[in-house]
Amino acid sequence: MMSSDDSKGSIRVPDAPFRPGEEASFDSWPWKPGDFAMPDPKTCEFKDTTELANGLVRVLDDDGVASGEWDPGLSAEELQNGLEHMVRLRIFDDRMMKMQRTGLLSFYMRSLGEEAVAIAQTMALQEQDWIFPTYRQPGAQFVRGRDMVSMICHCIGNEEDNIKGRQMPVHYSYREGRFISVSSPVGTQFSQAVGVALASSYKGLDEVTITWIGDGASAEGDYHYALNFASVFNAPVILNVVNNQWAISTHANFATGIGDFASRGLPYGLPSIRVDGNDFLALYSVTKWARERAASGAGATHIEVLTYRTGAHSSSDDPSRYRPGDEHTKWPGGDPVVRLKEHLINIGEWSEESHTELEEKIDSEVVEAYKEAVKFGDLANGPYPSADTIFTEVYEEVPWHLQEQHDEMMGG
Amino acid sequence: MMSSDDSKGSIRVPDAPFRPGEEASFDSWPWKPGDFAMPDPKTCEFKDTTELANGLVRVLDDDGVASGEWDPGLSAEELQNGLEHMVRLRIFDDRMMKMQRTGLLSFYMRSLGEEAVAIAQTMALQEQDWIFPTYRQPGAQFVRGRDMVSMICHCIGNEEDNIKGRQMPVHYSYREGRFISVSSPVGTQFSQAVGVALASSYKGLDEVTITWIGDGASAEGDYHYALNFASVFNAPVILNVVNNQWAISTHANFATGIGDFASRGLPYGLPSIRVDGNDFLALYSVTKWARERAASGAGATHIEVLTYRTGAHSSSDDPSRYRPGDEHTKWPGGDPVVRLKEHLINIGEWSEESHTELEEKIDSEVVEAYKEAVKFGDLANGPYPSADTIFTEVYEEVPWHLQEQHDEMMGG
Amino acid sequence: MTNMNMIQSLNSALDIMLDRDPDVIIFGEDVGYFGGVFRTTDGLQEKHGDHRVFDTPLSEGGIAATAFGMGLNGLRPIVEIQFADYIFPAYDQIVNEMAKIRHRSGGEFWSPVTLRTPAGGGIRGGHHHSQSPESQFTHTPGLKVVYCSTPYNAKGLLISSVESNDPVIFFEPKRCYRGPFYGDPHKVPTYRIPLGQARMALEGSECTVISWGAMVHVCEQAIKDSGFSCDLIDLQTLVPWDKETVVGSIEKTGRCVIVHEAPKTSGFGAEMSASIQERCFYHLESPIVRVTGWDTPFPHTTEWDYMPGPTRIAAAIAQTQED
Amino acid sequence: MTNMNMIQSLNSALDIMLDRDPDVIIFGEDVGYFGGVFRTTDGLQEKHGDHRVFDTPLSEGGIAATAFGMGLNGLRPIVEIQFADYIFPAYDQIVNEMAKIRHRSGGEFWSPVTLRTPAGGGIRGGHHHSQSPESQFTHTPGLKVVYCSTPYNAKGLLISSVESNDPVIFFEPKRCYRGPFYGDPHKVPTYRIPLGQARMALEGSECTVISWGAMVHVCEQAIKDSGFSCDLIDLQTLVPWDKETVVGSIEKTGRCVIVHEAPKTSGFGAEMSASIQERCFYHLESPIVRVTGWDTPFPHTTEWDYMPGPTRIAAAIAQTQED
Ligand SMILES: Cc1ncc(C[n+]2csc(CCOP(=O)(O)OP(=O)(O)O)c2C)c(N)n1
Ligand SMILES: Cc1ncc(C[n+]2csc(CCOP(=O)(O)OP(=O)(O)O)c2C)c(N)n1
Ligand SMILES: [Mg+2]
Ligand SMILES: [Mg+2]
Repeated sequence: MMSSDDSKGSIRVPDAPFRPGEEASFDSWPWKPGDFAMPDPKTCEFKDTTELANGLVRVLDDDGVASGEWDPGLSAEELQNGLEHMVRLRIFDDRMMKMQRTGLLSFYMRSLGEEAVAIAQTMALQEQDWIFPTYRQPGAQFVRGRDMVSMICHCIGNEEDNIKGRQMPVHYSYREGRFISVSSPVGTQFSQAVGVALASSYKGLDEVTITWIGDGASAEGDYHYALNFASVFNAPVILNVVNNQWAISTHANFATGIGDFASRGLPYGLPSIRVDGNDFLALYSVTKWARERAASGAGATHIEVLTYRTGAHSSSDDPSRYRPGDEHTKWPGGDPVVRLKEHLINIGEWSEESHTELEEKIDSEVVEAYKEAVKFGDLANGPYPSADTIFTEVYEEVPWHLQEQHDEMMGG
Repeated sequence: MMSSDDSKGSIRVPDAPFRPGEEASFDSWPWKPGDFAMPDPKTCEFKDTTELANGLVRVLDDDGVASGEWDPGLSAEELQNGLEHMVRLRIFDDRMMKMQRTGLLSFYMRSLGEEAVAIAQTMALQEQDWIFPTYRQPGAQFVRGRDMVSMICHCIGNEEDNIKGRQMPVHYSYREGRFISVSSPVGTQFSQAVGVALASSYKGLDEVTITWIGDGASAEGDYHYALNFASVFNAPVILNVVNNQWAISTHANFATGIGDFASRGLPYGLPSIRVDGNDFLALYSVTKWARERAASGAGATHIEVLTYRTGAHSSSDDPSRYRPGDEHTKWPGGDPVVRLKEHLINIGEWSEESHTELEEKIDSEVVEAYKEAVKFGDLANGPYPSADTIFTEVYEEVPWHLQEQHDEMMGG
Repeated sequence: MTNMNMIQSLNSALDIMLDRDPDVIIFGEDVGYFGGVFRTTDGLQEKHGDHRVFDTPLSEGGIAATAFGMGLNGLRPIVEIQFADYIFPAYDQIVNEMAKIRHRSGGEFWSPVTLRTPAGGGIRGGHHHSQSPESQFTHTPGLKVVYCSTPYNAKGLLISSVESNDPVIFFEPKRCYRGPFYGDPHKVPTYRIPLGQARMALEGSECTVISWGAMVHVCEQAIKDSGFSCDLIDLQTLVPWDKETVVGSIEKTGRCVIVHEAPKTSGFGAEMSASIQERCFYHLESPIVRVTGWDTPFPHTTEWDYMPGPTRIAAAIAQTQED
Repeated sequence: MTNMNMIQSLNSALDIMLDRDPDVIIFGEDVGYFGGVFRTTDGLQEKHGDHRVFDTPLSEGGIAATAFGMGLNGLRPIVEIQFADYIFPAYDQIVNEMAKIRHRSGGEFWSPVTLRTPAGGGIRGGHHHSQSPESQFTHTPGLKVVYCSTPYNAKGLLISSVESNDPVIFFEPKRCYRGPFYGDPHKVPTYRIPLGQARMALEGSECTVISWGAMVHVCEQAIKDSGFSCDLIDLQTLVPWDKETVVGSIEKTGRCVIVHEAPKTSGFGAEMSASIQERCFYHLESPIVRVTGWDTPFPHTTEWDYMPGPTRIAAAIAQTQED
């Protein structure tokens, strides 16, 4: 970018590290598994986490070997379970994207490259815990057992959509799984989640709330409200900033002056940790630690989940216009699915064959679900929720003016 | 406060350190003048200020002796000038409070105990610098040479009020002195000031912007916006959090989980300093440092000004309902006027007699100004700005619907 | 039988709700230890404990968001926004979140927050302690908007608002906080004024005057001054408003004056006027007149020139009779 | 003569203003390197430099506040709010600050910010990518509110908005961004459409149809379908609106339909209806009818049932003729 010469001065405007046509290359991380000790979650104070905030918690090294105090010691079955959910999410996302491209969905957002986030973190929780996601954590629903057909029906917005075609695809709501309705305005859930958590405290229940916000959205006021209220009122909440480097076309350099989010929690008095977001084991472990902390009454934890948005922002986006097409291949964190898979192979609990089998199994699962779902209508052809669903659930009961408008619509 | 027993759980709610009926006592500060070195403002990075943020910059010790690298080395005349402005502000405030009590003003807010803030900080700036105050920095206007009669006319809201009786008292606007209109919604100026500063950068002018926010108001989104935009775009702005312990009846314990504001600037990448806000010399010095930094193109500085709100929040407030009446006498920072006065006496440049003389001089100055001002109307008796001023300056030109309403009012 | 002023009647409603429902929780700026800058929550922390009635950080957005989340998880939060002028940092949380959660989640989630806020002029508050922003909430489906006017309806409406499972914005005319006194809202028994129901404050035959909040009292004076026989409808709930009462009255009188403090353009008077015109066109014998604050910011020393007074309102009533 | 779509004409207006006035500066989410999620600022950073056209943190409040401050200090910022649904975190900065600064400072300070924002439905955006919140800004004195509808008026109105020394909220109907195409807004010469002036899109004698934004095109279709001869007024500026054109038309036709996408209650149609009724009561031969979005959040799959279509509008026109 050149400066226009009609002005003597200038504003210092950041830029992304690499733009189309440039060669992406990232420094490899200075942190290794085992670099950091695990403090006691129940007594740990924010000052005890300065190194964790400035560092990076990893468990899996580049060769898929797990080590260090943060290794959660999961059984092979649990790890396979996690891998299966991640693979499921990826295949599901691919199918939904295809449906979007063929006009069966209006819009879609994938979790590509970030599958571990929702899945490892949700697995580290208890089932009574509340999940307050963004559009980038739909994977939590698999962990909580949501039926895939129901998810697809939502994305289509067809007759069986549990939210009756009211929000765009990926704006799931799944009360049974304590997965709270996704809202488009970014950031709002972060501060709301503190309220959810405080209600649990108030009622004296062993419930923790987890929430996420993007690197971009952390610039909203809600981020500040969340950290401050969580700190002042000691809320049992896990506050994650998912730093996937990008907010649509805007690089995280526009969201932080120092390339770092984790340490922002410290001056609020919140223990703060940065974790490798593509390392299933590290994510699981840090989340479990934060849950233990919250459940013990010690309060909130602030976590930066360091990852990379491999895919486009959404089906409306074309990242090749603003970043090198292969930038994600240079990401030091690699791919979360590949890393967990390699780890399992390393420990003799998985193989390329079992992986292929798994993919095939899930592929048919997804195809079956999708075929089942479109029976209830697709976006191109309907049937949609009936038009009179517009008027219900605006209020608990339909007030007279909505009844009038309803009648006008049905009559006219 | 007891807990109600109809609930097993509870929310941890902070409290003020002392409440009416309790004995206030503060730990004395562990920091002394000379404790901290002064980094080079032009090259200093946020990390270099960690100690400054966690510590406290002082120049005057408890006996009024100045020392250390932060001693700004002001001439006796400059110090006397500062003292005079502070005394002026205090006497002015007292008179305005009396006017409020007798119904000549609708409302008033004093700077009692915080006089050094606006005065030392404004004196440390250049005259081309922009001042974006809250209602707690009217003193800056004295430094910038505003006529006292004009200030009182504003507070009355009489015919000569330069803002035409539109805002409450103390909501000064003084363009000539680059003192930007005070607004009631707290916090808004903080983020706006970053824009003012960036416009100076854009135009390549040697102008710095200074702004303040209260401990209470720092919980608004604007605080987060200000720090983030200032950091990302490297704005020449001085961002002060005036921690005077109270936000009306709400103690700063509700504004921060750790009793500290200064360090919040660090993870935004902003050099951050805590300064004794009742120490004229320290305030002057820190501000001058921040100005030099901003003017050199190195960007913003974040400052916590540690002080105590000695008076009521406003003329509508009664602090004896929520804090011990003598709490301010226990404040480790003492009184800013007394401290500067004692320092000047210590160095042989002032005496009790000269102080009494000064007070008398200013007292008549204020009385004269107030008598002059009420000639243009007082709130109880008018005359007020004429009613048709309601319709002007809503837009640059009066649009037809306002003209119609104006005519209706005048005709009716 | 002691008279209560509005502050006391609101306090009583809050106290009753804290007593009756353990899920009720109250918070906001200065509402805890101090009992609120207008003293509305006086004594409630002491009585009910500081985990049920407490101060918060100075952040309307944070307060609204926290209340929203608590409401999702089974509580029934009542929050105070210290002045209605300061509700705007919470506007996104209110209009995009609270208002839409039930609909957007297909009914899976809802949050029954009550936001109380002192509104309106008459205390020399200037630009930012005088606004009456009710109409800025009436355009958002999913919110209920209530505006009390007397100690009596303040209590009954507040209890109904808290019991509502929809989010309610509850405006309190601060100018009426300590008088004039009407009715006898005793601590017991609890009473409710249903949301959506207007109050016929005066009955007459020549004109219908519709208002809410502090202006109801000004209208009462104006009607007396005007010498005409008027229905005075205190709307009480703006969304949903009371169609039967309004339409019935207009069909009787054929003439209408709408009065509010907020600026004219897009004030809720516009909606009332438009709706009445749509429903009662053939009953109207003269134009509906709006008497409102001017389309300017709210001034400080000249506020009595800004707000509708009895003279302007009486003139408007007379004007409806001329034609 | 090449046709421009609305995106291109807006881009051209921005380019012209950057060329003509060194104080013009453009920023917002994704508007810099990428050129905006709707491509409205495409190429402008490359041409004018990244200190004049740049990306920001994802913070509408911060964007508005920064623009406000720059405006105080002599710049003329044009900012983009990515979707009108996301303007609410900036609502306080807009309604309490930008709108009031000139008045509150006795004319000592002002800030000529233009906030551009894509609004309205028709792209399957559901609750939060479809709202048309214009009326929520029309109640605030000090703001001008503009809503363009065609490539031609988009350009001329945007240039006038940027040149205005008052803050302007500039709504762009995203559904019209890439068509239909009207007029030929060439890069040169610069032209202005004065704020406050409506456009008579069709002329007729039997009914006045008033609309703005995308609905203008739907009204055009509806008028054709209805078979009645109608004035179609594209309001263009909502505050201040064009009294002469509106009143003149109603005096001619005696009948009126107002159409907007936003919910009915307290939509700007209410203000238009109330104002027309006040000014033209004795000319009105039938009730003014509003055809609007329903009083519900904006739905996703059923959005065509939500938004006024030609059928509903044509029926309303016919209804005004019945009585
Ligand atoms: C309040 C608000 N402003 C703008 C948008 C438009 N928008 C949707 S997603 C997005 C980027 C979010 O980036 P980030 O927070 O980093 O999350 P990510 O998409 O990377 O997961 C933007 C600007 C929005 N949805 N809400
Ligand atoms: C947005 C907003 N919310 C609430 C208020 C009411 N109010 C005025 S001053 C104040 C306390 C401010 O405390 P602080 O920021 O610490 O400043 P101080 O008065 O101590 O200087 C409050 C709550 C306001 N003016 N603006
Ligand atoms: Mg991101
Ligand atoms: Mg304070």
